Amino acid sequence: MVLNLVNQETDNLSWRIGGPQGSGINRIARLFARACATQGAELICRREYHSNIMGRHSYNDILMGAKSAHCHRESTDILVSFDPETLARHALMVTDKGCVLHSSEDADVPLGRLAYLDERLREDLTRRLEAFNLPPSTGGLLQMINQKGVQSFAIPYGQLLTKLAEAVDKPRQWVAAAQNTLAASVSATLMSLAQETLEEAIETAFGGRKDLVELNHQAMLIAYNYTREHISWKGPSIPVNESPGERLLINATQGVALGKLAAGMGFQSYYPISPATDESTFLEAHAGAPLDNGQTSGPLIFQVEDELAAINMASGAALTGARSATSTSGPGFSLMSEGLGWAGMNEVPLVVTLYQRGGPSTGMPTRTDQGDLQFALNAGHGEFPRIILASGDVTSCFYDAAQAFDYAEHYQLPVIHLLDKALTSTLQTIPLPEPSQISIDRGERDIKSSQSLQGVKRFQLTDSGISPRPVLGDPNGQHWTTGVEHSEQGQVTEDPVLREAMMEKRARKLELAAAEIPVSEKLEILGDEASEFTLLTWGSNKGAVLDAMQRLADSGISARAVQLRLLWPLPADELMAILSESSPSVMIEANFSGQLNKLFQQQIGRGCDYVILKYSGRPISGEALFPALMDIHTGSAEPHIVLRNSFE
Amino acid sequence: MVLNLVNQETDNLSWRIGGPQGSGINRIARLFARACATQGAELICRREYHSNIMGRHSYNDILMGAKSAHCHRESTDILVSFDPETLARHALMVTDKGCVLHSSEDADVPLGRLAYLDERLREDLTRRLEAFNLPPSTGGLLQMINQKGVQSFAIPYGQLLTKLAEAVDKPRQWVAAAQNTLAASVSATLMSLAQETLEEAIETAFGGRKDLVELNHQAMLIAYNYTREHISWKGPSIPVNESPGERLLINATQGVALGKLAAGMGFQSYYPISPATDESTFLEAHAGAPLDNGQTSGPLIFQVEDELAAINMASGAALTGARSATSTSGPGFSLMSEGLGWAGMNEVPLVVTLYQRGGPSTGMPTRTDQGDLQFALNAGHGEFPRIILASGDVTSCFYDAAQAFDYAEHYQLPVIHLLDKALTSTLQTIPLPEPSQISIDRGERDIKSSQSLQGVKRFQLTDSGISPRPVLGDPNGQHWTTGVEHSEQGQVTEDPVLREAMMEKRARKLELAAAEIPVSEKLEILGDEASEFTLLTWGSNKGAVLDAMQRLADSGISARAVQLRLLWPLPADELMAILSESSPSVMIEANFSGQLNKLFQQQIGRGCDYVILKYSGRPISGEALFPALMDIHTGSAEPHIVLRNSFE
Amino acid sequence: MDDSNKLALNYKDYQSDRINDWCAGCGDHGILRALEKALAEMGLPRDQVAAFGGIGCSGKTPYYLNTYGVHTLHGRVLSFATGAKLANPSLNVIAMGGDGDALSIGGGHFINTGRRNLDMTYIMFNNGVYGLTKGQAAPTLQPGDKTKSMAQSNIQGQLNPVLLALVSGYTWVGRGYAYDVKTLTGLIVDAIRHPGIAFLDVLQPCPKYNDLHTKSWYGERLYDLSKVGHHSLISTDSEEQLAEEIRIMALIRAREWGERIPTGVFLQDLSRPEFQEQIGQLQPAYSAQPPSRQTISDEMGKSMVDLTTLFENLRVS
Amino acid sequence: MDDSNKLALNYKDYQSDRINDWCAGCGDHGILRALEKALAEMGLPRDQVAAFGGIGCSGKTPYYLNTYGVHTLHGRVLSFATGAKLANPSLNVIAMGGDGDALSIGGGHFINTGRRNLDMTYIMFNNGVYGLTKGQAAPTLQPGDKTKSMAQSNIQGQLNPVLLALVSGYTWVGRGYAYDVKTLTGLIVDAIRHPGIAFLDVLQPCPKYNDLHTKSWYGERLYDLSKVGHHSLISTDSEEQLAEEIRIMALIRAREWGERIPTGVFLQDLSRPEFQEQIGQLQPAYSAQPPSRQTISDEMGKSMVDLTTLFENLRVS
Ligand SMILES: Cc1ncc(C[n+]2csc(CCOP(=O)(O)OP(=O)(O)O)c2C)c(N)n1
Ligand SMILES: Cc1ncc(C[n+]2csc(CCOP(=O)(O)OP(=O)(O)O)c2C)c(N)n1
Ligand code: SF4
Ligand code: SF4
Ligand SMILES: [Mg+2]
Ligand SMILES: [Mg+2]
Repeated sequence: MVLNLVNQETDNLSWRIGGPQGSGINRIARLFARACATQGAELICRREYHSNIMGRHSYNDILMGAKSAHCHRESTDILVSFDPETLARHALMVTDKGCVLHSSEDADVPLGRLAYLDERLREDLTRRLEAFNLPPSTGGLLQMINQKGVQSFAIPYGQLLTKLAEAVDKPRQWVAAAQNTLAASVSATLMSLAQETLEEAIETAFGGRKDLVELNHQAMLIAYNYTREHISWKGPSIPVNESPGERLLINATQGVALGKLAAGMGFQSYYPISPATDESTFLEAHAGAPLDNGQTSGPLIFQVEDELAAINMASGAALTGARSATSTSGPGFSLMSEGLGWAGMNEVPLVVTLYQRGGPSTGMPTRTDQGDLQFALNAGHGEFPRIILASGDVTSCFYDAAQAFDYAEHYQLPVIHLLDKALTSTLQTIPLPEPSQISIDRGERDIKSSQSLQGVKRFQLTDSGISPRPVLGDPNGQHWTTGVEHSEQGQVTEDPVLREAMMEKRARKLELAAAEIPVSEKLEILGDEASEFTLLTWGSNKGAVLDAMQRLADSGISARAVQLRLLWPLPADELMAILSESSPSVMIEANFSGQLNKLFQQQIGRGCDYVILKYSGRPISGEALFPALMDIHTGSAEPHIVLRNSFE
Repeated sequence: MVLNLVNQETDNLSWRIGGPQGSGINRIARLFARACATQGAELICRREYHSNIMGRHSYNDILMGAKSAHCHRESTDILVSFDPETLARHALMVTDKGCVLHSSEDADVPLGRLAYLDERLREDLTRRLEAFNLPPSTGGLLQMINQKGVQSFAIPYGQLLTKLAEAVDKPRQWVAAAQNTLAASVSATLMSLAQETLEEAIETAFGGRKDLVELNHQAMLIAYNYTREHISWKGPSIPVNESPGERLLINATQGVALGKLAAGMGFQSYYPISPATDESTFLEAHAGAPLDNGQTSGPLIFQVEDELAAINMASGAALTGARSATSTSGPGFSLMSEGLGWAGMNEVPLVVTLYQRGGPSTGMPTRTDQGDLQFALNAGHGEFPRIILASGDVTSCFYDAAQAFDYAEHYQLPVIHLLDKALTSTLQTIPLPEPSQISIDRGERDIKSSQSLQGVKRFQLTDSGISPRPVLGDPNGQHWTTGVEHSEQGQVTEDPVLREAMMEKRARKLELAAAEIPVSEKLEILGDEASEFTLLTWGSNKGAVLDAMQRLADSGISARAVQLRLLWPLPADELMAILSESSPSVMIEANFSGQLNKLFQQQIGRGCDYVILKYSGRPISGEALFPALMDIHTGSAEPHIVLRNSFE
Repeated sequence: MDDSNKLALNYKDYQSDRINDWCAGCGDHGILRALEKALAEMGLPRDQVAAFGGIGCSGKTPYYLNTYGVHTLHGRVLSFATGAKLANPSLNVIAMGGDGDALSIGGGHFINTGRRNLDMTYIMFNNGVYGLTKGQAAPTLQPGDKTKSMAQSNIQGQLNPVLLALVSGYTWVGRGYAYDVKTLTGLIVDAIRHPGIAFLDVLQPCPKYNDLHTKSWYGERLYDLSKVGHHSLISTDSEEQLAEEIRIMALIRAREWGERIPTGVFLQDLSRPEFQEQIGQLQPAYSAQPPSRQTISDEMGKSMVDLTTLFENLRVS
Repeated sequence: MDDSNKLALNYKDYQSDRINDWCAGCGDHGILRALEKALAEMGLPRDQVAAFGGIGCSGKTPYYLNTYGVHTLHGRVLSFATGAKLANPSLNVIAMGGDGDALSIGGGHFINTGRRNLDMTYIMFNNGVYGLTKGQAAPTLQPGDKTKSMAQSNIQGQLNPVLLALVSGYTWVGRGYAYDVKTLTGLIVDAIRHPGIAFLDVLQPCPKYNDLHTKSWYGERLYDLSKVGHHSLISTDSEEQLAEEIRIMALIRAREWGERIPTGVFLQDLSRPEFQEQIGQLQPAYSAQPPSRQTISDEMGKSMVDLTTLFENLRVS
């Protein structure tokens, strides 16, 4: 199925800014988002960028509303463009009543001159323009969208920068970086953003540097003036939540980092990798989170030589009783397979935060994917228990990251916390998380001291499978751990009977987890609980599903959604019950083969009636999901649906 | 379910020798096997040993018959023991009419004195002896088995060695190592092995060293004389195949190595690891296999710094067009996850030979397991096609190892050849393999030369998914490969449309494989094809299944077996058809969770009616399988059956 | 390391009652004994010592000690040990493993551990072969060497562990001999006492697989650096030029191999700050509340972490 | 390497038409240019050159060359390159990657590659940071250094790539500077021509993330070894004592960093046999029929391998 992008009326407003990587797009988008949020908007932002430092195309969306949208839109209402490539990539995604703000210089650039434009897209655009008898250039594209009602305005950034240089009395080159601020300020004017609010945001963003604050302040003034004088179009106002409450504006990596701090994590090792690095970098900058007993403490965040070191150091730290984690993405996780098995064999409470990105291999480092589920389920040779949980939105990142340590320590096993790149690029206003709500479960500890030379029974055979845990450094707590099959005392054994007992013991912990963990921690039911039209999903698709359900409801169609949080042990009984009352059931995943659906087949004996997938490296949106679900509802859909959008 | 070991009449004869590792047990067992085979016996040998260099217990079985047995027995007819520990571990496994040959010194050693005996086993034996009012010692055990009819003979090795020292005129210490030969010769006498045959075997084994040949020759004479004089018991004669044909006596690592040579492998990298190393070591010693065009060539076998290097070097070599492989076991395979994904992404024909051993983690390095299937299916982040095949016996090791390269080159993807430790320890007489029967399929090559600076279309989008392959060094064949998502020319791309096309293209190759590979290469149907009583299995269990089916047939029960060779892509349609005509269906696996059965559930939507598992690190035998199948046949079995034997 | 709680213990007090399954005559026995004696000499409380082993014959050493024992993964022993030491600085951490473990599969960790002057000790069992996998060449073997289970003679070069440790930044670098338990004991004590990352290369005959580097081979070749006036100590206040000369002399001595093989201490560099002190400077609470000692929840089991300040920067209102 | 088929090509002939996405001013541009010029100077046929890249900004280099190009995995470039060279000895193999790639995640391969004197060239782009992941510290950074995107200053020690290469056994070891294309070109030619394993450390400013090691920082410090009478060559017939002196002088020079940074050739050791020659001695057919050139099946597609002799030893009858 090919998605037909529909422009539609929405109660939210999408602002998009695009341009070459490294030119400050991301920074200005965050500044603008902060200003809009301060004005009272609830917002959700999306970011797309290439695996490159400078020059290739990147863009940020800010979708704002009086209440928080669940997910980004693929179309946009206002497009702010810094280069002709952005026009080429996004012009056709602007909604009918929308507007384009571009640089005057880009008004008519032949597509053939855009070095970084994918050949495929160039050809596609050329064909489309030809059909309208338009030239293959940005000019042609602008004409095309103007014809359907989109406004476009050429902003003479060059002139404005010259003016700015004069205003601050600095060389033209020095002020060039403020082009972003000019652009944001033009938007701000059109969208009636209070000048003070933008000023404040500038102040926050450029903090200490007085000269920069002044520069950007002047840029803002120049842009406000220019806009009032030259643009008559009245843009939509920034929507405002009248009673916003206390909110944070954060993304998933920050949510996870905050959750880890709240949970009292003591140690995190990492090796840089996109998109996981941001979490560790954020933690490094804020590791000294204060305890409320007045003492300042916080975790040690440690950049190591590779991911093999990362996971094994984290295990080493966990053995001493510290709450311990490592954070990575696909290639790094591949290298962790062996260490994961060691942690499983030695019943080490260890949290592995896995940010999925486009695979296989180096793949698409800065694009999203949910292609690592089956690998996470099976990584490491041999058989050992693990818990896998996945977060669906920024707020749950916080709570899930914290609870992952509880699972790890209670069941003494590695916990894999699955996220995806889409979430890391989702910057969102969320209600203030409450660390004080977090209960901490450190699991059963062994506080007896060893009398015998054989040491403490670290791996005592118990009914629950859980052996009270001594840690390195306990007084008289000497014991042995080993990746070799072992006795209760951690002695190497090849005895067949003991071997069987240990395999069974370790496996029992997972049965216990399946029985003990409350349903509410396993899955979340959203939408109309009574509906049989059931959407099942995991991870960042949650937002798209909520959004699409809203659209269905608006069309008078009720549906419910099951957002799966605990992926392993899979809540098979609960899901079985749900599936037996579903008609139709629809699995929604951002990967190629429908990995959760496969897991359903394996564990429940049946998959869903329909599977909707997307594997272009871009996240699923409610906008794209909705028509697919409508087709399912009307019975005109194939069971295997692929969402595609050639402009993302 | 706990296995009750039954002694039973068999048409084959089991000889077992046990003692401390490093004392030459394995060497003498191979020598004796060779002699028996030369006399005309068909045989299958099993070996069990600890992960230790010297001192811990190890044993070898030789099961001989007029025709080849399919699998080892857990019980034995003749036990040759060198130390009291062997008596403790094996006495109760000797069949009722069997015999024990032990050292006089071991006739009455308290179990408490056996340092290496597992505590669990010591307690178990003590309890059993107590029940018979016998002392907890080897003496007690011998009495116990004597009572049920087992013969036992104490051999005065000390005296015989003194005699031997005199005979060869060497110090007593120098001749000590010949104790093995004394023991083998006692057995040979009892079992009517022709003296010349044993002599010949000694000659072969000690090759160049005249002094050793003489030593062992003398030992043989002394033992023959001693036995004739002092042991009146008439042992069973070595069974003889009257028309044996040309045979090899080899195990799985040798089978695989020979298959690789026959297939023209050019490069193999490896890092030492049990039980995989033996294959590479064998290859290193015999790499210069002659081509029949008279030139001597053969592969380069290369010991590298780790498994990361091993897989990536093999990929590098494969890129030049050489048939390339690496060989490893669980921990090494874990480290290969990332490299496997690179090979998948770059469509590199690469063979990974994976010898499964007891996991997780370091696990049980010298014990068997089939616990890596799900990992092999999913190793590496992201989604990419691979082929997985598993061999069931020594002969198929040869042909499968060879054909793995055909699959790899035809479909341009990594092929994982799964084996297990049980097979590597299976030494067997097999009909001479025929390299000349092997057809070689090198896949579609690109021989056009590149005209453009963009290079050859290495990843050309084709209907089949297969792109004709250029290799490094082709004249004018410059092209690019990369682990990043790429265009047809191997250029980095993040274009959503191209991304989708490439994911689909790579996946198509697997659909093609599923369609093209003939059923006969996917699975083998054994036994009574018309029967609905269907046993399904993979890997080394094949022998046990054949053996058990024979036993069923002897009891008038017909059954058929499906030995699965192609595990991925799983022959779902074929299996579905089989399962729909099966009643009951029984899955037999040597792992904890029934991994193939899980795969059935996932891909076919249903598992088998019964699952029989063993996960003690020891292989399944027909002897143990038979009663379990009988229970299933009579309807008295649980659906989940675990085979256990506390004496292995 | 910290031996302020010194106890009066005999070396036997450091032995576990596990059965040792090394071959008779293996150099590993001597290293184990020297280690027990070193611990006894220092009187370290057994529950303040954590022994980490790699995978190989050598890697089994922690089983035989009555301290904390962690049997890790092939090549990864330094990572596990580092994690534990960073999380619990009061542990005396001793990492051990074979030469294959250290330089081949663990080579990356070997050199990167030198970058962190963490107060821990690494003892490498240098037997020239892969013992536990039956005698393949280890990277310490010289080109041309052919031990008994090798099919052909070695054509790969030798990695010199002492040289490698020196250039990677280890601040105490020494070499001992497994059959000389007395001297070895002293070296181990020295290495453990050194307030930084210590590397001790122990020449360890493997009578089972290495028939080249035997007792008699070593016998003629070994000499003691302290007997030839080798100056190994750089103190906190050594002049930089002198320090550089000492470093270079250590490199020159380390290159010796073959006819004359130096043992003893090549270098002890006290001029570089210890790693955990450095962490403490960047993150002041670390020293008092290292990861393993943080109290993270109150009596009600609620998180005690207060994120107010942090939230401040991320808040919008 | 083998430049017998020398062609008359211009450096532009070695450029692919791919778009280069390095930052403006990045030292990588200079290295690429020097490489193109070196290939042109040697006139190497493009289809006899295989360029391998690691992962990082640096790792993208093969894309920009019109030779065979293989973009491998982070830290693994030497393994892929080694495999290809061993299988097809007639390829001119050039491996390239960043300093993180080489010394951190790839450290184990780095030192073990030195053990094999394979005729190939490894060029390390030394920018002190992890470029592509946005400026974290690389192991080449000195303790105390703090580049702009680091939250705190570096407390890990520096790995000195030249020193490490020397002690690992590389037989040609040099250092160049990315902004001095002319000299760098010469060094690359030299490295490629060297009949053994060559390691070239290239100081590569990263204007985006490394604000410490800039053009002006290097400007004052760099000096040319050939200008100070450094003797780097050990020839096939050098006396062992002289050779040892040269090796030690190379170590001493290599230790210099900070105020004075040597560039040029530290060591070229021709006394060690090339690796593929050594293989050829153990396995005589290897040279004539290396893995990539074996004909393994006849016209009918049947295997041409005759296992008769091998079967002989395993046969029973
Ligand atoms: C990832 C991995 N690869 C391979 C092995 C197999 N293995 C076990 S011990 C060993 C080498 C032992 O040699 P060394 O480190 O020198 O220790 P030694 O036995 O000589 O003391 C190897 C390769 C393993 N356990 N894990
Ligand atoms: C296994 C793995 N871990 C992490 C990464 C992420 N990564 C990509 S490039 C890079 C570091 C680049 O630094 P360097 O090697 O110095 O190259 P430079 O970009 O500076 O040229 C890292 C860590 C990866 N691709 N694979
Ligand atoms: S194999 Fe060698 S290293 Fe291992 S225990 Fe035996 S003698 Fe020691
Ligand atoms: S980030 Fe640094 S190394 Fe990478 S391209 Fe930019 S300047 Fe060059
Ligand atoms: Mg060793
Ligand atoms: Mg770098």
